[in-house]
Amino acid sequence: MNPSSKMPQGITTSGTVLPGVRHGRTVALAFGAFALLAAAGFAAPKWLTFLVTMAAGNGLVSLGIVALMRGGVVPFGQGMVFAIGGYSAALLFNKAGFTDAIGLALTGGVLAAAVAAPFAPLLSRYRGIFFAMLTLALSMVTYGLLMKMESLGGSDGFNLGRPTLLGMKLPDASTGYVMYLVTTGFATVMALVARVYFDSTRGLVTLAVRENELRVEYLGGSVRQAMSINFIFAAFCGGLGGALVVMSLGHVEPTFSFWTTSGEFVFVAILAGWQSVAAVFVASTVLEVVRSFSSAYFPNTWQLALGLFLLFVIRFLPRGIGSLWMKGSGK
Amino acid sequence: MAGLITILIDGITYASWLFIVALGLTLVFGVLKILNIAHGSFYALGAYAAASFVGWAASMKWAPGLSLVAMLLAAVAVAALVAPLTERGLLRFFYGRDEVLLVLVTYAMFLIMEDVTKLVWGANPYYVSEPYSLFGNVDVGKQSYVGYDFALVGLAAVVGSAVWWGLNRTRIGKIVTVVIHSSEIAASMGINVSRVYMGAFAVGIFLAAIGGAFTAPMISVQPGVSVGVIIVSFAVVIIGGLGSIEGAAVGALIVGLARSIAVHTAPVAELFSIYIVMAIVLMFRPEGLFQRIQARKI
Amino acid sequence: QETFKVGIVSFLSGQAAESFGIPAVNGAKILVDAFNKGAAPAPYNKPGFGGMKIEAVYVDENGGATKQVQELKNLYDREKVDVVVGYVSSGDCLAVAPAAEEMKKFLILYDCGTPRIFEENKFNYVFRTASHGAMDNVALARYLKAKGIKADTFNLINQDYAWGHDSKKDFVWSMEKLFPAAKPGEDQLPKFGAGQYGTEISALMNKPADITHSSLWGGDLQAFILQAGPRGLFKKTQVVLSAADHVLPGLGEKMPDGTILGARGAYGLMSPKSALNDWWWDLYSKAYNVYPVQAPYRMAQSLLGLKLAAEKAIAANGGKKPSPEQLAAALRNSEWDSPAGRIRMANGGGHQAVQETAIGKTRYDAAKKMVMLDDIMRFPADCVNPPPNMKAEEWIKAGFPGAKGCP
Amino acid sequence: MLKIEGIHVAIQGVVALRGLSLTVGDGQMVGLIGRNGAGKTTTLRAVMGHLTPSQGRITFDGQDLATLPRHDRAARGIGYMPEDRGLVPELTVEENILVPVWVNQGLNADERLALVWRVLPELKEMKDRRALLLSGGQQKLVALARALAVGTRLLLLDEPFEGVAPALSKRLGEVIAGLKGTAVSVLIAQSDLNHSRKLVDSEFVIERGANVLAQPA
Amino acid sequence: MSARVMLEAAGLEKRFGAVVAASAINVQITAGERVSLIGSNGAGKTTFVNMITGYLKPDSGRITLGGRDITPLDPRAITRLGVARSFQIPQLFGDLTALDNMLVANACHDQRLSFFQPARRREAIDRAELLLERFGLHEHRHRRVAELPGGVRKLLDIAMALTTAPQLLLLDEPTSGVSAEEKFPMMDTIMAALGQEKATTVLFVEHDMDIVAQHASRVIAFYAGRIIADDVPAKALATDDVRRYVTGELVNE
Ligand SMILES: Nc1ncnc2c1ncn2[C@@H]1O[C@H](COP(=O)(O)OP(=O)(O)OP(=O)(O)O)[C@@H](O)[C@H]1O
Ligand SMILES: Nc1ncnc2c1ncn2[C@@H]1O[C@H](COP(=O)(O)OP(=O)(O)OP(=O)(O)O)[C@@H](O)[C@H]1O
Ligand SMILES: [Mg+2]
Ligand SMILES: [Mg+2]
Repeated sequence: MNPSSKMPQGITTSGTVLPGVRHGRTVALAFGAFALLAAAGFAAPKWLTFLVTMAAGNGLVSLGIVALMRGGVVPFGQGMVFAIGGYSAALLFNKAGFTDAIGLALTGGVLAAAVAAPFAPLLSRYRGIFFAMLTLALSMVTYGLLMKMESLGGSDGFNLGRPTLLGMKLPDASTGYVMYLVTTGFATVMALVARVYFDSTRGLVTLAVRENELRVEYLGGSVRQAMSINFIFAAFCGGLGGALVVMSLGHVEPTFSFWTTSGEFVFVAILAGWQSVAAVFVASTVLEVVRSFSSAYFPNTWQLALGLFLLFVIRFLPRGIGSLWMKGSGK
Repeated sequence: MAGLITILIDGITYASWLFIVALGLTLVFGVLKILNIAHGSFYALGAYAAASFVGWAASMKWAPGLSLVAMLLAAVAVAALVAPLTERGLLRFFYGRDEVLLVLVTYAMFLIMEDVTKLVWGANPYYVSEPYSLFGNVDVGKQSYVGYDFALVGLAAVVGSAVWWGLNRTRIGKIVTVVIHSSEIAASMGINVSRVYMGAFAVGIFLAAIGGAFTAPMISVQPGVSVGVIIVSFAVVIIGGLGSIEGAAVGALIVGLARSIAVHTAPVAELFSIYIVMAIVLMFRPEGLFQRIQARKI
Repeated sequence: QETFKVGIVSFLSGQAAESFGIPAVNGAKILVDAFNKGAAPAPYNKPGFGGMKIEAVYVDENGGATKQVQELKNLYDREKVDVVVGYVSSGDCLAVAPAAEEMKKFLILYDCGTPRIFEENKFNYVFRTASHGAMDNVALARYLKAKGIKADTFNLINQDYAWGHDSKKDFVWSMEKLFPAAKPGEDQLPKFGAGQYGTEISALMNKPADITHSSLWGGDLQAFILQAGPRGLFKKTQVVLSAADHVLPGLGEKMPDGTILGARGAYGLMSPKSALNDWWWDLYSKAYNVYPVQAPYRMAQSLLGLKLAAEKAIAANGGKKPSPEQLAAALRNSEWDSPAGRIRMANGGGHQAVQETAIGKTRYDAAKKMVMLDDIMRFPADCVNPPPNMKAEEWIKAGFPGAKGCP
Repeated sequence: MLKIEGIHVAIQGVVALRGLSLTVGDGQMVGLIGRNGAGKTTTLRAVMGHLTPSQGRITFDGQDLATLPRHDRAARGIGYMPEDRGLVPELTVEENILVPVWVNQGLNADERLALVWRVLPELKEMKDRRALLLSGGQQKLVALARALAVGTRLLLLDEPFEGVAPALSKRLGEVIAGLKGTAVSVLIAQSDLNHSRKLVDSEFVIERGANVLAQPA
Repeated sequence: MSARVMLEAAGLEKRFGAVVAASAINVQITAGERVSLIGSNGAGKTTFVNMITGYLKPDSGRITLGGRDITPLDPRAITRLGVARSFQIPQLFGDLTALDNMLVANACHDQRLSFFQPARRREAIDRAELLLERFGLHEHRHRRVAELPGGVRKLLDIAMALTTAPQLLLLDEPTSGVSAEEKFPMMDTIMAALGQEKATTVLFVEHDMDIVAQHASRVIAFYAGRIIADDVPAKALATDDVRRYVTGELVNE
């Protein structure tokens, strides 16, 4: 008798996927989620759509961090790519007169990835806290440079106007909603891309790298290649997020690249956990909501409130918010 | 020539307080595997406590020289009070978790302490400037230095050697080494692991606090003093190699000198000097200058 | 009864809390209280805003521009405030102004210093009720000139961010015009929040100059004074500080005598004598046991201006709460008396205030146990602010055309 | 002297022991035999306090061990040789052996060291080498020596012969056999009966975390 | 069988400080051989394996694989040339399930990784499960390997090494940590699994002389970094040096 037939059916097939089938389901899920978001955003008050827009933009950066976290490293300098995305979109807008929201977002992502690419092979040698700190150093150098660039407004940064969409000017009243759609749309697409990537053979190898690099090398896999690719992917996500945030915010400044900004992205990534991509955006939104309400209701002690909240989450959801619904993988 | 001496003196005096603070950071990381963002908050606590203690000492009519003792006491008090509270009350629930997760725990601690110090001491500035004039001035060429700055260099040397000696030359040091390696093995050997954690954490806090206490005379103690020191002391321990005392010393000197060279020769570069040094060092030594011995894996 | 809701944003934590944020908020609290009681002197003596009770919501400015934009939207949209008064940081001002404009909501910037806001943009709903930073350094240079202080060489130490850079440039350009022969020497740029200035002080002492200029503020300034004082820097060179009045009450005898400083307006010890100022001075001193320095003054002048504008708009709206447009129309180009003198919304298309300022020289008065300011010289608004049609930079570089009433 | 009564232990939700019982009498040498994953290591770690039983009791000299902090076992004379050796790589061989002696008052360092060098003379030559430089088998010897240094009453040896070359495993066998008749009791966890059969007074065979049978050898 | 030399180590030297871990090591391995490496603890067996697989670089000497100099290559490059190894201490992906561990091995073996193709797809799983079953690991396949008992992990480690279908396989103490009654079946399993891949050359480090006698066609004995015997098992195990230093049958004087 075939031993596998002795196993309960659920176990044999859990975690196994047939090609195409799962992807189809994921795509459908993503579309459903986006449709829901679009409808909800239409009905929600402006402050909430703006909050979610920001959360989605920031969440993109954290999504990139999650990709790196799956490989066992955490960048403490994603503010750098966030700033690169933001500044390039803003500059393109102001200096070149290119105003299309989607085009600007993509440019932000691509440029950030292009800037990150030469560093990728170098950074792929680093692990643990040293990776974190080297990325931090890079982002702080970027921060310093931006502070010095008086043509870019120095530490005060500068503003940009309202983007257009596919050649259309956006009316006052609906700009917020349109940017909300664009941002959550990009977030959905990137979440989808990330899901497919994480589930791919390459994605699995990334997980293996986190667990035991030596063995991956001894199986013939390239650790440095895996790390480099993740780094570039994360940079793209970060740049995309930066560009989207800047368009909604209408303003860009060097603090985008400051270590506390990077720290918050990491925080969201940890809060989310590395298993679920949707969790990243949920976590990002939760953080914004908590921060916004605590700063409204405890103006003098909002940091205390936020700190307690963070401790609470880390204590009781050590594997992140995603672990609430992703029970399957890992322990 | 005179310029060179100035650069050296400035670099070394800057390095001295930085070393004391970074030493605590590296020690806590070495033993508890926690890269403590809240270290800056303990530094601030030390400064606030020093303000309170020195003020109290003055009101008790202590001799001015004793204000140094008051500052020392302040640091001891912070360590004795805060270490049990944070280590027993908070950190021990997170031992063994991922390094990065622990960084976030300490980030949360940092946020909380920011507001707590504000609630305790208010937002008004405190000054502890009496001790600053205790050692008079020292003239070197065109420059007049405050003797206190040199006293700090002495303090750094004393504190650094004491900690180094304690860890490398005493039984306690060996015991700490065992705990660093594995708490399970340590407990099996009969070592009271929580006591070692507690002790190391208390010493770490003490070092941060004493750094803050002895810097207090040169600054105005007020909200926000914690933020500035965090990143610089991080840079120091990363350059030196995490968990290494020698590393913290060399790292502090490198940072101090790099900064001093930048300020004297190219002030515009001061903002990045530290990060550039850090990036360069990591480029050639991916784990800092003094790397930890790795156990054989295969 | 209808209430008038005001969102007040300033630093309640972080490095700017002690020097600017909290004193300003403290000032706002007693002033709102006095307004609601109808206790302010005429013409500010109507209770609340035209009879409507003022309800203030306070928000911490700490946390970066992104957060500020978000909180601004929350204030308008969720908390339903009628106006927002706030922002110390220039970066925050630049970021929130377009957001308020886009939402068509009324916003008053009460403190931030960058001239760029109304020089680079045109806003309908955004106002700044204080002069921008150019005034401070123009006044400093003019003071040196007027007092005939030797200034053949000058050193600079300013924080490495926009405020420091702008202040430094304004001062250097002003010196170029007023002291064409003066040569700049050291140009130190410590980072914001550095705390330790030993190295910078050595550099400044290595190349001593007649004048040492600084726009440091808050904890950074205090640390710099505490460290530079004992090393004799203040004896070797005439130190001039563009925004330093707020450290005087705290530093006391540790503030070296003979330091020339400004307050970014005629504030605190340099405020002009007037009934309104006496009332305000007493109100604040009684409440907080310390006299008001620049931050609460600047908050007060914005709330006073807002009060008159609101009342004018309420009247125009038939006693009902006015729309943001009506509020804006009332404040635009208006003028009012503040404890620091007359505020005129003369620049930036009626959205940017100009005001007078003053510079003085420190002297510790052992009997009163406080630092006094001597040799105070006042500069009318038109002497130290650019005319409406000119950007600050152009104006200074062109040699202050149209400056009027300079002492 | 050591008495385990029906303990249940779960590691991160995985039940590893279900009702295991065993006794080690004074001066006895006892084998704990089981295949891979039977729960041998888990049993020893539970005795050392690294895992807490959800049910059952472990007593040592009549004292319930659950009430004691982890580090108290060594003070009571229990020496433990973990499966993976657990040496401290930065310390020398001698320091590895001595640290537990230092922290436990009542042990005389010279005496214990002399005992170790007598029983395992080959270690004396490498006493100043750092533990990280030793090969796997050499580390086994040091781990045994370290357990001996504190184990005045009871030694818990987890797979002492594993990965040891025949010549050395013979030595180890001799050393362990040499403990017979002394006051020290020994509990050896082994999957391999070959080495221990001759040594032990009694053995407990376990499978999937529970006793299969207990028999005097 | 053609006497093709597949692996040659010539004049390998390796020191760690004062410790000589390899000295004048000269070995030629012919394709298809089953070589057992024996020796006392610390003799240099693992060091030898580490040098062959590129983890350690010899201080001097040369290693060639099928005539090609592999001395300067890193482990990955050498693996890609068809060399696989298992480890004395199993090197696994602790947080992943046994099946996922095998899937990683599978994936790494593919020359090109895909961003799109799901890792857990049917044919990959089938392939992995086949091998798991051959090693008797089937029942453990959905457990996190960190939770698995030592012996099982050892087997999994070897199974992963085999996934890459190597022409040269180095096993470092495959049976240590495996319970006694399973040692022989396990070696049989491994050898049987190998039999299916045609003519894999195997080097295995082993302390159990019975296993050596049964499974090796040749024995290389190490002592203090040197080779003290290199012959067919019966002869090698009978030499004085081996009996003194390895099996301990002759007592050291
Ligand atoms: N860290 C862990 N997490 C979860 N389960 C574990 C862990 N360690 C061990 N187990 C489980 O506990 C059971 C007993 O393991 P244990 O290590 O005690 O066996 P053992 O008898 O010592 O085996 P071996 O001879 O392989 O060392 C096993 O089924 C194992 O899966
Ligand atoms: N990375 C290293 N650093 C320092 N010394 C080492 C290192 N690797 C091995 N050695 C030393 O080299 C010698 C040979 O070690 P090796 O691991 O090759 O022995 P082995 O024959 O595999 O022994 P065992 O059977 O115990 O595993 C030992 O003395 C060991 O201490
Ligand atoms: Mg075991
Ligand atoms: Mg070996």
